[in-house]
Amino acid sequence: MSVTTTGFAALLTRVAAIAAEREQELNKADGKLGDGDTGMTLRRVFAKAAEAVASPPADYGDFFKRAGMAASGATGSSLGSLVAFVFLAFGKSYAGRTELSAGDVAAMLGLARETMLARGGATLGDKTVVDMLAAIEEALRGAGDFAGMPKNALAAAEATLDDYRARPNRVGRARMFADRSVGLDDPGMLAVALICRDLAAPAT
Amino acid sequence: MSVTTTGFAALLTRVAAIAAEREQELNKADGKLGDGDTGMTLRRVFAKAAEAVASPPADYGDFFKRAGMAASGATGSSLGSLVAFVFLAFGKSYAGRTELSAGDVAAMLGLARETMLARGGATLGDKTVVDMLAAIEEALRGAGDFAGMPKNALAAAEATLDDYRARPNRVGRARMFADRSVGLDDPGMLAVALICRDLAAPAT
Amino acid sequence: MKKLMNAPDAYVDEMLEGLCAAHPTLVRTGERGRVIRDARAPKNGKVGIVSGGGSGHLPLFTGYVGRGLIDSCAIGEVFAGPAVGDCVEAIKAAEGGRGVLRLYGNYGGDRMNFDLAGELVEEEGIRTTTVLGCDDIASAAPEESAKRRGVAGLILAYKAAGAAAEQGADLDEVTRVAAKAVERMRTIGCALYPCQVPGAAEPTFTIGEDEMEMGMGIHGEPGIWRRTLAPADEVADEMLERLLADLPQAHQERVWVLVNSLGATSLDELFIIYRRVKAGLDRRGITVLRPLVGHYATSMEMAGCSLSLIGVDDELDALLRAPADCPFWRNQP
Amino acid sequence: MKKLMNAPDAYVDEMLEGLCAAHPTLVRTGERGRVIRDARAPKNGKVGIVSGGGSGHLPLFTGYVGRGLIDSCAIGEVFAGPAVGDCVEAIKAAEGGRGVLRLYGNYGGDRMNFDLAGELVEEEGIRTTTVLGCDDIASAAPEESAKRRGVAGLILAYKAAGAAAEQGADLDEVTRVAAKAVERMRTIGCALYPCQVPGAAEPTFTIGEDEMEMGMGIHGEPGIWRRTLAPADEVADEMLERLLADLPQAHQERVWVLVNSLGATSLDELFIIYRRVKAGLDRRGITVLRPLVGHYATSMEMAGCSLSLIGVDDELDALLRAPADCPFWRNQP
Ligand SMILES: Nc1ncnc2c1ncn2[C@@H]1O[C@H](COP(=O)(O)OP(=O)(O)O)[C@@H](O)[C@H]1O
Ligand SMILES: Nc1ncnc2c1ncn2[C@@H]1O[C@H](COP(=O)(O)OP(=O)(O)O)[C@@H](O)[C@H]1O
Ligand SMILES: [Mg+2]
Ligand SMILES: [Mg+2]
Ligand SMILES: [Mg+2]
Ligand SMILES: [Mg+2]
Repeated sequence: MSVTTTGFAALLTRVAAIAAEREQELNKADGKLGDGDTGMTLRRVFAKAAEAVASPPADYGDFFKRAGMAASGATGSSLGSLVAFVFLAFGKSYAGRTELSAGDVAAMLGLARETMLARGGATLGDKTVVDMLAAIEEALRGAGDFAGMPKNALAAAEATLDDYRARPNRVGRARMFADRSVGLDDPGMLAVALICRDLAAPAT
Repeated sequence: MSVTTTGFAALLTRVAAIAAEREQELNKADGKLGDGDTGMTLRRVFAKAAEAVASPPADYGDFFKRAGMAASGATGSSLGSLVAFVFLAFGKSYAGRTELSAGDVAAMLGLARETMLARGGATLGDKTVVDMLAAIEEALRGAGDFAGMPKNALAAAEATLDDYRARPNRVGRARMFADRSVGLDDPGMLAVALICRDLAAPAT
Repeated sequence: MKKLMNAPDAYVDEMLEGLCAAHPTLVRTGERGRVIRDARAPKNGKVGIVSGGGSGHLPLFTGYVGRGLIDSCAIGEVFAGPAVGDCVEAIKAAEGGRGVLRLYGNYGGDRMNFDLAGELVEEEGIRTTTVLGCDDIASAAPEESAKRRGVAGLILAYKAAGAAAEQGADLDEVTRVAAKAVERMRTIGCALYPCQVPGAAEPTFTIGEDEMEMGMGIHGEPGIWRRTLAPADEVADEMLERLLADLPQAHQERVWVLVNSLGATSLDELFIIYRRVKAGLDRRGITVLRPLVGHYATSMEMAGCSLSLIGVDDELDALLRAPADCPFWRNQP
Repeated sequence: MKKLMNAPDAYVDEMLEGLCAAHPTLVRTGERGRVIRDARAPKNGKVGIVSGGGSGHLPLFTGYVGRGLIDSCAIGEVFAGPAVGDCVEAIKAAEGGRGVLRLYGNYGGDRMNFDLAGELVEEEGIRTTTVLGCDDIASAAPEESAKRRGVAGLILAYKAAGAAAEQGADLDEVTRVAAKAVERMRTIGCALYPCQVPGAAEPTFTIGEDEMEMGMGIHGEPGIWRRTLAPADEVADEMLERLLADLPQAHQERVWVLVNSLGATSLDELFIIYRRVKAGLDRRGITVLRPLVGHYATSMEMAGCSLSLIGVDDELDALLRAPADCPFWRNQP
């Protein structure tokens, strides 16, 4: 079981729609800690990325490079930039491939984690989107097919949100008043959890 | 029957108190037509003038010059400047005099009228403070003592206000929307009328 | 309206104190400290130029005291004219033996005080002339253009007359240049939010949360219309059309343009407006010789902007480009 | 909040279009038109200086592109960093064969994009270094000063580094100068009214009708306290005390001072503040070499001001005084 770039483009379109629907909710979560633009950022980034691969090239190298360049032009915000960097990293790693299988997913999440840590300068445990991706990577490691993924990812995401809620943020704007961040979800983590929830929803 | 500068200083103090009491009312009247500062202007001008002659020099020349210089330093607004110019003109005309009699009052109002027309460039009938002074000058001409003056001045002032209310303003800011000024009292005219009213009140 | 200030009565004096502390070429003088003169004024053998008016319009008037511009200013309270005595001292501060041009905006209080001051100094042998800024086209009909109020365009008259004086022109010549600049200048303003005079209980005017006013004056004088806020391009188009309808065709060949913030309006917005104005002038074949975009004549924290055009010939263009140096405008030599 | 604008999505591009139309020394380039370079850049044999960041802070960043300052800028949406591709193009626009200093404010998005851009151009043989503006003392404790955000003080680093580059210094030297300027610079802001990002439904933050916030950042980042509006003198005193408590004693002998409007705050108010700051510095025996008072780094129509101090030695003072010429700052030769 595997997906071509056409399948992945459809997934991106789906995620772009979810980001647009969740925009206000994410802006609100960011507004409590930061500058209130996480929702807007993600809507723009995924819309641009999905648009750029609307007629997808078959090669995943080209595919992700195009998505990454488009995402990068859409925003210079922290999370938006990190997403763009991940696409660009995928573009390098998956050049020459035309299919991705379920077995690739954990490795992709691992590459996303590494890229974000390298570029963003955070460390695991800082309560950022990276901790969320790491938890999902863990949950999906060794999975043989796509079928159970959304549900498993969602379970891991919700556990991680719960886990981190009581902890303070240690990067970005939220760092400046880490105390006030205790009890609140990090907007980047929340964004991934909401995407998992909406991807999992129809499957329930 | 005549007044020395001590008596005139007391009158100025009285007018300053009236101007302070009527400040908001006059600002409001000016706010409908102009920049809403007629009350503030008159409060400052008369306060400064009264203060300057608190220990009055006996000579009316010095007396009015001092009042005029103080008034002129207090404001550069139209009405404030006109009042200051009138004091300065009095200072020139009454130098050498130590007493003023009831018979001088109409002549003083005439000099005020001329000074204001010369300095302000308005003409009679433009619906300004000058029309009000001219009407009171008329009413007080030939008066032999001070006694009836406040009452007679007030009667003339109220008739003049009524007379002009339906006419358009033809100078200053109000000129720019003369139509809207129909039905409203000119703030400068109103100021003089209110001063007459409050000066006449205890006498009733 | 919140402001960073202390006692309202100290507002103007504290502002002038800070202004002169920050700009050592400005000297504060006069009996009440309400006269600002250039440190190098009066300049012997140069025609002096004096201006002034109410406070609350920085950089106008004091910010343009400098070489190649005006020599001195008499300053009143916020939005109120200067006192006669201060006008007298300002004129004297500008007199370098060749007479003084009184160049200021056409407002009743200002005029009365400067006129009387002119008569007083004349008795002391100082020759003076007067040119009044009257560029606000919304403040009177074209037939009554001499009754119009003076707004942002005044600074271009400072610049032209200041350059002529610096080059050695005599009083009549400097006066002619100032009058020529005023004659070819037109301004219109529009406002989005009011300002508040220090100590006043209320803003100078009120305007609905979705409204704007076209043609409003710099003290909140009522304009031409008040309507729902329009897109910047529509606002720019209407302002430009109204100016061009008023400026004689003969002066529409080459222009200097001034897009001025009334205070709170950002440079972002001014550039968005200028972009459209420039396109409108280009389309009509009118050459923009030089645009000025920024804060030149404000009404404290009022939001909105004004657009000024001056139709120039070679003489005016050269004078406007001539070297000048004051705290808020500097042309390079 | 009302603004003179058209479609929110066109805000930045229309602003840049107007900016470059008004200032012919600025050239708009880059795939998306989000790079502004000096018309004379790159200058052969000169170290280049590139900056950039989100829009909404005019005159920062683009207004300081010019001779003796920065060579180019990459510009993002309002309050959002520039894209990698634009950073790459801006670096290339500044490269004159001797390498490029990346000099910009310490914000996550800006840093990630400029870092990646630096790696990409390195592959093409362009050597780059980085110095981050981190002058906002309210944004992190002194022990974590490298984590502080960059605000208005950045322009003084532009000026010093720009002068060094203009004088022929090599990349390491220009980098050293910029780092030295940043190290000796401290800023604190306070806000009275918020601003609104074009297209946003709400202002960036809300603040009570009688409140102010001390230490607030230029995007509305929370500060040190929020209380009832205080008199200007109290505000000035507290800002100055906080800066002096943070700036090493060794750098408190001679300073340049920058009193900056966040946008809507008038020059009147800035001068009232400066007056008090100057008195406070005089009292402490600290020499003010030169004050800058005006609109230097804004947040659109936000009301409030920031105060910056930079403790200088002879080298920095000379570099800050060196000739420079850009749309919003000009030192005379
Ligand atoms: N340096 C970083 N490393 C990892 N994740 C980060 C970093 N900075 C921000 N994030 C993530 O991005 C989210 C904020 O995104 P967004 O609001 O789009 O960015 P910005 O802070 O630039 O406004 C945070 O909640 C966090 O999860
Ligand atoms: N040129 C003038 N000649 C005569 N009276 C005038 C003139 N200009 C103004 N006034 C009088 O002054 C009044 C306005 O005074 P005030 O509000 O103090 O002045 P300003 O218009 O400068 O704000 C008007 O109502 C009018 O009666
Ligand atoms: Mg954010
Ligand atoms: Mg952001
Ligand atoms: Mg008035
Ligand atoms: Mg007035």
